[in-house]
Amino acid sequence: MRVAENLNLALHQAFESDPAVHLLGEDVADPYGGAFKITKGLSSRFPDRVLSTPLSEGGIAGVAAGLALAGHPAIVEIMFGDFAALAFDQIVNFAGKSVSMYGRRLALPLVVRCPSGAGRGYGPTHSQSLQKHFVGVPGLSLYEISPFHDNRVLLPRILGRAEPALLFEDKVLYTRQMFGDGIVDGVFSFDLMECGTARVFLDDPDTFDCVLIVPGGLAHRAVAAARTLMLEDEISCLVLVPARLYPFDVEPLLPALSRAAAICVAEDGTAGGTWGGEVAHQIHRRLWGRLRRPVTLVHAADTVIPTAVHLEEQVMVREGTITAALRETLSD
Amino acid sequence: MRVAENLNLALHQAFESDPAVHLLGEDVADPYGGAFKITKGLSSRFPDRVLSTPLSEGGIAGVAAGLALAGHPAIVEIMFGDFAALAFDQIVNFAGKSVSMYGRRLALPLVVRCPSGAGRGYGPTHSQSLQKHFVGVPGLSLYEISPFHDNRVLLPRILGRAEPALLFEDKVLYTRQMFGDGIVDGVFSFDLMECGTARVFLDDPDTFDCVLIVPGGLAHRAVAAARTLMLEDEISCLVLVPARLYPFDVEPLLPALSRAAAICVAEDGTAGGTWGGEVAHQIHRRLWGRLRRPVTLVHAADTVIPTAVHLEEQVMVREGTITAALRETLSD
Amino acid sequence: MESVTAPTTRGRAYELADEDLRILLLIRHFERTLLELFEQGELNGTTHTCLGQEYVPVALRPLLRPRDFVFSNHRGHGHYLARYEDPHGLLAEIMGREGAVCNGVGGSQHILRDRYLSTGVQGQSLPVATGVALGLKKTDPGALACVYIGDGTWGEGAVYEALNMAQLWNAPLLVVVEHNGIAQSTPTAAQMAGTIGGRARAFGVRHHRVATSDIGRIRDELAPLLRDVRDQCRPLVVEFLTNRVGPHSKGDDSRPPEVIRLAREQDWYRRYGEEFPERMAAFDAEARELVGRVAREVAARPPSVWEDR
Amino acid sequence: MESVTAPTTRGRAYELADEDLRILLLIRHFERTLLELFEQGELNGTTHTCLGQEYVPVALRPLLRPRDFVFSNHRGHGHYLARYEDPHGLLAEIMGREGAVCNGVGGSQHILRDRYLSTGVQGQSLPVATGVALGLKKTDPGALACVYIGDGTWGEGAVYEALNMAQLWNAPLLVVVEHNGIAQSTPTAAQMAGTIGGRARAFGVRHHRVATSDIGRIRDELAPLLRDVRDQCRPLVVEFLTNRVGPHSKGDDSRPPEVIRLAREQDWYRRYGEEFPERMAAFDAEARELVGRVAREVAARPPSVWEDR
Ligand SMILES: Cc1ncc(C[n+]2csc(CCOP(=O)(O)OP(=O)(O)O)c2C)c(N)n1
Ligand SMILES: Cc1ncc(C[n+]2csc(CCOP(=O)(O)OP(=O)(O)O)c2C)c(N)n1
Ligand SMILES: [Mg+2]
Ligand SMILES: [Mg+2]
Repeated sequence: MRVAENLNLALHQAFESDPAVHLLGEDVADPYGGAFKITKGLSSRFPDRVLSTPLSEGGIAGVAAGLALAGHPAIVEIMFGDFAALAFDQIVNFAGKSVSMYGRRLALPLVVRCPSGAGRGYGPTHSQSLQKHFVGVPGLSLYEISPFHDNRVLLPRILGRAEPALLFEDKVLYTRQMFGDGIVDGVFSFDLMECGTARVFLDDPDTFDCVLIVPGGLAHRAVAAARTLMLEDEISCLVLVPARLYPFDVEPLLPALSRAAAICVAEDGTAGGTWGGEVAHQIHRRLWGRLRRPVTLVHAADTVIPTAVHLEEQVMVREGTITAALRETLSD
Repeated sequence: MRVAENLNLALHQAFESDPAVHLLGEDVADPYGGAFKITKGLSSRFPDRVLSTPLSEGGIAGVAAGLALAGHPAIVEIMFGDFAALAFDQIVNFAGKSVSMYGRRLALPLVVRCPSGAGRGYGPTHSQSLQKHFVGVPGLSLYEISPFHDNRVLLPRILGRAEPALLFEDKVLYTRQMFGDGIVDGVFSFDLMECGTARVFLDDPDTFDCVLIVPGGLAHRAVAAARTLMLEDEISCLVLVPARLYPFDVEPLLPALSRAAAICVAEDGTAGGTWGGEVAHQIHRRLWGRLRRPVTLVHAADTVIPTAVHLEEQVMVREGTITAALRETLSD
Repeated sequence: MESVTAPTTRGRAYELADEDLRILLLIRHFERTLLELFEQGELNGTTHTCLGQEYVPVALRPLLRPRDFVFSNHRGHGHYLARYEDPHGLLAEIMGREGAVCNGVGGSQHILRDRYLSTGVQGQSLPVATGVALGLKKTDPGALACVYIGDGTWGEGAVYEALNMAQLWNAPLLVVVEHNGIAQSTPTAAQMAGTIGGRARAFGVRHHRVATSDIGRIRDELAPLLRDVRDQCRPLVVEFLTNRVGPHSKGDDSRPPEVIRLAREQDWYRRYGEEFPERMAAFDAEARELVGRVAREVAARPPSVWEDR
Repeated sequence: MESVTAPTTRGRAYELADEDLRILLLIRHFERTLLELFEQGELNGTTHTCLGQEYVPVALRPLLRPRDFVFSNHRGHGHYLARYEDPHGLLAEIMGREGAVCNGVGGSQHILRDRYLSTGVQGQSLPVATGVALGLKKTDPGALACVYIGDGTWGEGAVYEALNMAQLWNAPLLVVVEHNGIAQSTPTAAQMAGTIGGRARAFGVRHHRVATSDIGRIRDELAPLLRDVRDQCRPLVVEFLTNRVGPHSKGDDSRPPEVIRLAREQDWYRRYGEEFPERMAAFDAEARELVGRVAREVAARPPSVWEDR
């Protein structure tokens, strides 16, 4: 099953299981079904609960927060995650704050879905990964879809927390297959740790040289890098893919991390105040004295994401960026 | 001279020295002169170049970017820095991008001033320090005023770079005195390093146990902590206060940092994807193997900033938060 | 789609009910007390009093129902007191004392109680209220979401995004505009091109302007309009032409004396004092006494405790 | 503050100049070629063609001056070609080849050349254009800032924040609305309450609706209005009732066949083909040939180089 389809099913199930759930977004109604077709069929089945909106990202986020406040869990699709910038105030300064700023916890089941990432030639304002800008807001959780995490499990869990959340969705990932039955390919297997993080390994999840931590959008690139490193360098990697990016709990990963010869966190988007930096900091503090080297961060080049394919490739994090970074790290 | 006055003079001088400079913001015109009186006198002297605006933070940032694009360096006052959230799209996705997304560098002299920080009882939506949310945008620089950096030097330097920038201004700092002649108090002296970072030291900038790195808004609290640590624990601290937060160049600080028994970065705002995390990461990578312990980060408590003074104090970074953190670090 | 009240009272005269006068004066003295407490250094942070505008929420009191949501803004003490008559809880909130509505966390600008919510970011609440209205329409038919905003808040783009959606989707949304001719230090003419009525109409939203402060008349005018909000889910903007008698927050009134004088002249407090001096004096003394007692009681309380973070 | 063209041509008939026909057809074939290249897998990413709307920037061509700023949006190829007649530079930009206006970095939606700038975030350019207009007013009196937006873009709050400031501060701002009745998949009625005219007027901004695609007539109508934008610094919204003949981007046209048929019927291309078939055929062949040559030339170029990051 393609990831897009899995996500679509997850939305259908959320609507089936809770008659209060709503979804809002631009062009989400049938027959269009959203720019990436993730909401296909929803408006036909649940016409009263799917609102195809005007171009008003800030307003939509606010309306969704209002629905949530009135007891209707609300899911927003921001057509391109880049435009979440227009909803920054509503997400960070209303939804994120309201769960605690009134002196007691308030339920606010709100999920803002952000199709993100480059690699499709959409250019500088339609290809960003804005995760880092939303990291570190108390009361606001960040998730990212992955080919390992069934969204039919993830989405109800997010909604169940009844707190505002952003769900980042890599646009290229939409077109890929979900992995199932613990199988990634002939070489790699995966399982889900109890904490929810997926781990991809060769034969044994406890035998590896390096650890690669990536959000779901980078999963394929990370696995490809692991494969290359294994074949060409005989370096074995454990790839860790958490579903929840923030708050991030490094604790359950420490046993594995403390055994790694090198740890690398790769993420889309530019360096500076990133999610990966946050992960690295937690690792440095918790494993100080037990790490052979500092955590390596891999990012996109320090500039905008250009439109032309050949330029986009120069800027984006690719499989090769990750392998090169790990090789360099190990050669230190 | 109070910091507010220094900033006001800096604005006056910017207007005097360049007849194209404009300033926009809510209630910035005389006789009101802005919510914090920072723009006093400007509109009387330069009525054509000071625009007292409607409540339209996003729009104002856009108009300012337009002025800058048309060759008029523009300064925006966001009444409370928290509301920069409303201008996030214009700042990050227009101004920040436009300097490079057209395939060549574009001049865009834009400074968005953000009165920030807690400690004045303004409550959860009027007390934040949003620096971290703007960190890591290529083409967008972040500065913060301090009692050591004469804004009459800093502001022209920022404008001279002709690139979009945010200038964070601690609201409590407004009411404090600028330090001059290298004197902080009877005990501490300061100087400005060539890279522009201010360093506060006891007798000799090269003799210290620990290093404290803070943005300008925390300068007084950091110096107070240094004083306490000296008096009560006989720990001497070097306090480093950079004027430019991002991009941050750790290079010139490495000689000092490599000699420190402990390094602490303190900042207002909650943990997670912060500026301090970015600084820590750079230090960890550059001084790996030479640090005795990981960099300690100090933040506000992981929640909103409450209104009542006694609660605000529980949450904010205070002198005591910093001393406690350094003591704990050294006891590890 | 547009209607206006006559600014002067014509036709049948409305009696001001004791109950209304009592609450008007409760708010008045509450606000005055706040300014005094600030002057005495007893209060921290900032606060925005609704001096001169008290009659707006008092007029709306019987028109709103417990199941309605009310969204308030920075100038919200009157909105709260008219709904809950709870000066203790509000003052405790502002002073950070035990019994505070929000445990002292929200303070003057961020209050949540049942279906009442205020925020300090102008304009933010309009889309939220629209969402709530859409929710109410499904689960509480007949209930509405009422959101108070000032004239200056019409500068924010969020207002228009919300009006558009409210009208497109027939949200039972009532926008109450307290048009006091100023935003902080900026006269409306310097921050608003066009008119509030024109802006509502441009989105197909019904608009009614209230140019009187006569509470009975206001209620008569608004009752049928609010019925349509509830029954037809037809959004409505009610624009009160009103006056800010006090400073924006604490002593920051940069208006020319002439403008301040005019505002004071129109103050209901002054007018009622002239119209029925004895009744006013009696109620006034009672409210003053009540608020004074509240202030003493609350000041004597221990600091608020914030547990459920 | 409001004016409208008659939708049908009455009074004196306007001749379509060769020059105009030539550029109309240049744009038409440019856009068609893009869709073909996409189908052949020669292009990456996305693109939004202006099929059916080409006459809007062509009509404005002689009314705009080199010192004017033009802000374009996602559907901007016509805007660019009408200004610069540079199919090579634009196609190279879209294909990422040498000679690209922005070195292939911006692509279809992000173009900067002299005083022409486009962005892919709807609404963002209106406040920016307002700022530019204010700047021009000082340093280039008589010049204006022209910003193209679609009907759907009126959902964005930024539009209203900008209109308000433009009118308050007398910015020489010209907003050209290409009202094609749809935003991506959403018909205007489903995303806009009220009207564009009403919204402009609500901010005191002059509004003119163009209901014809007759280029000469459009120019006659707009010339005096644009003069006022320049000379009196009076903002103006010109709303073109127009038709999107093609898909939103690449083949994503979910409109009912009936609606698409109607749009095609009104297409100037079809009409001119009927009105003056021979002249059309000659110019059409020429434009087709030209764009074909451009496409071959550009496709043969090496990839663009991005140096000045
Ligand atoms: C988004 C935002 N911008 C600015 C402010 C600061 N501010 C608080 S009240 C106010 C003026 C509001 O004017 P108006 O809406 O007319 O209400 P009034 O104060 O007159 O009741 C301003 C600028 C704010 N709270 N939120
Ligand atoms: C802020 C923002 N939201 C959404 C989009 C995605 N998008 C691109 S074009 C478009 C429809 C625009 O409609 P309209 O303004 O009518 O222009 P048209 O496409 O009809 O020319 C949308 C939703 C965008 N580019 N920017
Ligand atoms: Mg007002
Ligand atoms: Mg359209």
